Amino acid sequence: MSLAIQGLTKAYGGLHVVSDVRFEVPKGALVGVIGPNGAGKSTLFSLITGFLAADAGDVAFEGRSLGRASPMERARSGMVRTFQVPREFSHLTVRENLMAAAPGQAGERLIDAFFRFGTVKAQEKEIAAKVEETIAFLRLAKVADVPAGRLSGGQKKLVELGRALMTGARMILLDEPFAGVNPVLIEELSVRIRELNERGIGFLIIEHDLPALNKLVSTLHVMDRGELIASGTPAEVLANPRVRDAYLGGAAA
Amino acid sequence: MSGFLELAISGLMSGLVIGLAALALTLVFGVARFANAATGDFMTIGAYAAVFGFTATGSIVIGGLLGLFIGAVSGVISYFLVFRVLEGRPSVSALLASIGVGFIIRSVLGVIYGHGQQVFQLPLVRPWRYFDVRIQPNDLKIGATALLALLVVFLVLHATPIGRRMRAVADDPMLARVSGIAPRKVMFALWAMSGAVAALAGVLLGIRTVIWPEMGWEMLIPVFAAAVLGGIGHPVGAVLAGVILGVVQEIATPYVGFTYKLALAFIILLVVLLVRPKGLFGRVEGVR
Amino acid sequence: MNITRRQTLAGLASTMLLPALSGTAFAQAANFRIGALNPITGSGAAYGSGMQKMILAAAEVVNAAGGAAGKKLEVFAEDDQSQPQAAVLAAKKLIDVNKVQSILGTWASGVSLAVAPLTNDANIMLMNTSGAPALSVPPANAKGLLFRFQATNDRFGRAFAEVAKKEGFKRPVTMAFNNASGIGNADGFKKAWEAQGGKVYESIVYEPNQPSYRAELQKALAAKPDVIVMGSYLADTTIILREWFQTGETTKFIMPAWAGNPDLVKALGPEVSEGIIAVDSISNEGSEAFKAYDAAYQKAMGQSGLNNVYAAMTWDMVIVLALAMEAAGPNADVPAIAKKMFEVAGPGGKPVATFAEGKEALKSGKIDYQGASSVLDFDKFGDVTPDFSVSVAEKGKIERKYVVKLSA
Amino acid sequence: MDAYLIAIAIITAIYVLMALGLNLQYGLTGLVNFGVVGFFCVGAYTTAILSQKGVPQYITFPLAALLAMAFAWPLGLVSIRLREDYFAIVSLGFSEVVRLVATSEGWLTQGVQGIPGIPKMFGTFSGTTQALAVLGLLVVFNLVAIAAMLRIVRSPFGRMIEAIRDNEEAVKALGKDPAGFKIQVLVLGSALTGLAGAAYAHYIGFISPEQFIPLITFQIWMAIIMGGVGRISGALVGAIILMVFLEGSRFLRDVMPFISEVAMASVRLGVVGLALVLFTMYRPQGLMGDFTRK
Repeated sequence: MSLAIQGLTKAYGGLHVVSDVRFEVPKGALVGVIGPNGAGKSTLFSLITGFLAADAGDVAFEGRSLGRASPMERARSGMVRTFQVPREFSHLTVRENLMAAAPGQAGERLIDAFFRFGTVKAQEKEIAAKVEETIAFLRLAKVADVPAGRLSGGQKKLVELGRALMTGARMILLDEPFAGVNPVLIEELSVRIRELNERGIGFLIIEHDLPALNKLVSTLHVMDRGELIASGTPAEVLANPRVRDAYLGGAAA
Repeated sequence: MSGFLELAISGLMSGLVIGLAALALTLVFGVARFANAATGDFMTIGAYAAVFGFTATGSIVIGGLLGLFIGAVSGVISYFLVFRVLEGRPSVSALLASIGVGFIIRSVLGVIYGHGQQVFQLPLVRPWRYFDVRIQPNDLKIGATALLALLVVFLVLHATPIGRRMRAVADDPMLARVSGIAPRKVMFALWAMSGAVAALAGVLLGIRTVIWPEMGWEMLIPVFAAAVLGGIGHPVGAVLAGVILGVVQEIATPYVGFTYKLALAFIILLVVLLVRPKGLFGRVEGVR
Repeated sequence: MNITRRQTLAGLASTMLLPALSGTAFAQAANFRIGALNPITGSGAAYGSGMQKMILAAAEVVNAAGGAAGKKLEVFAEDDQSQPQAAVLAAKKLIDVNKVQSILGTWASGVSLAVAPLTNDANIMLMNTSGAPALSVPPANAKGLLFRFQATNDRFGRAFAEVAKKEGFKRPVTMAFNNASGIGNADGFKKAWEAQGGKVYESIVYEPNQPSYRAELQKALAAKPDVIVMGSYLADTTIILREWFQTGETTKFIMPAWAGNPDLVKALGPEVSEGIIAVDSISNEGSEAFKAYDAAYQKAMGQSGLNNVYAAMTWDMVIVLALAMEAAGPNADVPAIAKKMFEVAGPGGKPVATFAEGKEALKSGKIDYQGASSVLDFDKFGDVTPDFSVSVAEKGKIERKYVVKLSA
Repeated sequence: MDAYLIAIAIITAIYVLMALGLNLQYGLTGLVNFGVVGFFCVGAYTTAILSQKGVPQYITFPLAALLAMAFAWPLGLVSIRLREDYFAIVSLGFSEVVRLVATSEGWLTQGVQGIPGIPKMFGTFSGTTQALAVLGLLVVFNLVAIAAMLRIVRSPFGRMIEAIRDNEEAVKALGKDPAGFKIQVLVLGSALTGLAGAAYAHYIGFISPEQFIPLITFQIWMAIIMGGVGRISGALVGAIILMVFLEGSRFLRDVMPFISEVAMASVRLGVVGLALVLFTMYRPQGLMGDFTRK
């Protein structure tokens, strides 16, 4: 089991934003979470990745309980998230964005940056090679030297994905990767995600755009008002009347 | 013991002034999301306008209302000329611009009035004594005025449509924009209210002390401290924190040394932030 | 957008050129150049303009009388902003660009202490109105080129003690503004009072710009004083006295006159200010020199010369300087002129009150300039020991009661 | 004439040193340090106090930088994780506490009387030679600082602090702790500021607490805002523009004697305020352009 979510709960002033959510993401799986606005999906993400402290419940990643681990510790353990509104390093180029994400860089220590010039240089070369690979894979070569702040929304999402890949993450949590992205790029992005998944990286994806997600994931969880109301294959879930009621509501009627 | 009580009352008075100014600061912060360093200078403008009105009419009430009005107008003007343009920029930009606005205000006041002091020529009265505690009638009036102002502000915030919109914008600017609350109108009301509240703090401070171009600027650090202590963007917190700061400073400084009064405010702030990084009353903000 | 940058660079270039222009335009060898470095802004702003105008006016008087030692005086005015760093740059400009041969009228002690090394290096005089004791001795006064026209803080404190004794006070406490002058006055008082065998029952030091001074006041009053000796300024004194009145106590106050002045009485009203004792180094008011100064001050500032004791000092600075130049002769350098400063103002000569009179009398022997600010007898440190006036506020007016003389 | 220009150049060089420090902190890392003058004060007092005890300057200068770092480190430890505006207030408060301590602890700092007679740099020389030597030393300091900045900017460390400036949360999401980087930056920038304080103390020759007011902090902020945030050339250009603003008005008086001095001071304040407002509104990237590195 890769990721186990065990009864996560979060409330603001009596209002339960996430209540007792529990499900599991098997190793190398592609899992989606859907739900209407305000269902608590993004909060759930923040709870899993440690950006918010849960009131109750826990998360286990690859069998180890994460308890009150910080976002940084969680990311270092191999589980990396992206954001709903892309958080690119806007003044750095795409290449630098990816370089920055590589873990364990000696040159990030001031002393080494000044005095262990050779070591740092060698390591930079190594990272640069990996970055070129990633850029090629994500088809970002044309914009590699453009400051990330000037990219389109879709390209920024690719940069965020690229950064997550550079960390060597085994599990990537994507927060609405298709939101505000044009259909061609959505298709492109889906293909990349599937390819990565085939290489063994697990994905947990929050999405609004149901059709795109349906084609991508093997398992779908549905949230409504902070609660998990259904789980199963996309076909099963969409057939569930409670889901149709809560999520598709007016559209289905 | 009676000395102790008198100090507490005195601290309460200073605290109300600091709290009102912190309220003005925190109102803007809640909605516009930056710390307005010109808050102190709005206080000064209010005090000068009030002294002008008072000298012209002989009525402190008319003078005070004029101060409030001019404070509100200054707030609105600074919003339209400067801060509206800076919306959506990093909060530090607006903070720096507000420091510049403060400089300009002090410059204008300095040119018009010079650097000498002005005072409210109000009659001073000897205190009443209750059980050996001296109560100063002027304090009661100042305290009552401050409380009345707070009441009005909270009524506006909680019982009027525009106040509800302000709070909605403060809670979630994005959501408020989507749900069609006209931010312009809200911002207009907000800056007017913040300017008026700051001006009132200035008038009360002016009555208790003297008026000079730097008076508000010099108060900025305790005011900032109170706003942060209360949980920035939290109106009730700002006022309570101001009062707490005022009282603790007044009571404790005889023991730690008078020259460390300001340092004490800072240390209280630091300790509280260490324990509660969001301030005494602040909510934890998530990552959107 | 490029225009902005170009314009700024152009502005920069012209600013760099300006000093060159003014440097050449004004450097005329026949004149004796004076730098008027005064606190036009900052904490000394209330006095600075008057001080500067009196330097200009006195220079005019000297020039009208044919100049000193065959030279006209030329004045270059600068604002020291009551701040050491601004003062250092201004002094550098005066010395290096305007080539001044003396700097007159620094007010804040910090400013005088920061400027003194520069004037010493340039071998020129620095005449100040500051109180700090450090200005009397090296390193500040390493070359005997410093002249102080104001009483030191210590002398003020001694005057306070004299007054307290004369008024029959028994239990004094002090309250001091937390800067060199405030603490200097309070400490000077304490030293002098204890030397007389008295005891100071409490010494409070407070920070300025507070919304209230009640805690400080309460601690001072807790010692049950019959008098509070203040080392304070106008704004804080106004607030403290209002708060004091509202406590219902009936203590008396002794304070320096820059705090206890008509503005204070006006701000407090007659009831609160009743009985305040204000002590000031005396302007030499009966003197002819004072009359000349007062007329000039009336003309320049539209109010009585009594309002600005420092302006009388700067007036004297110019006159004494001009007389010393005259006495030293046309070819004397600045240190030689400085030596003559002691002579033309010191005792033992023919008393004179104006430059013209002194110039005339110098032809036939020694003179003793009796200044507008004091009789101006410099001690070996270049300090003066003026007399002190004691004024008391009564029925909304503050008026002089008597004069205290200190032994030098 | 020359000596005056050298004097201005020396003060400018001192400001450039502080602006470089702040540029590292705010321009490159996004750390809103409103306590610059506090570290400046620590540096100045360290060297002044030690010099009085006869410690030679080649020891007191490094110690001034070290002590400034030693103050920055605990401040960073306790407050670096606060939100940026909270940190701004805390650092502002810190600088005021430093000033109050310098005012109140007379046994150490001679309190309000200040410390006079701080020995000059290169005291064996005199006149223009001495001034040029001081300027030369400061230029060397600045060059070394700039070289260090360039090295930092081009290193992975520099990449990471700029990433932190652009988006701190995203850095956390990548498993890297922004706090560690920010503390290092705060400490390093403070070393430059402390050094500037030492140079200031020896140059002015007299320090007192009233010289270390928050206005100095805001002046440095103005310098980097006007020059260009995040640019090393911006710190230099900004400090020069600031000096032109502050000193230029003196010469304005020589050519326009009809403006009264009192009005001039207020006008000067107003012009600086206006410049600050207009720059943040219409040219937030400063004169030298936006965050463009290298």
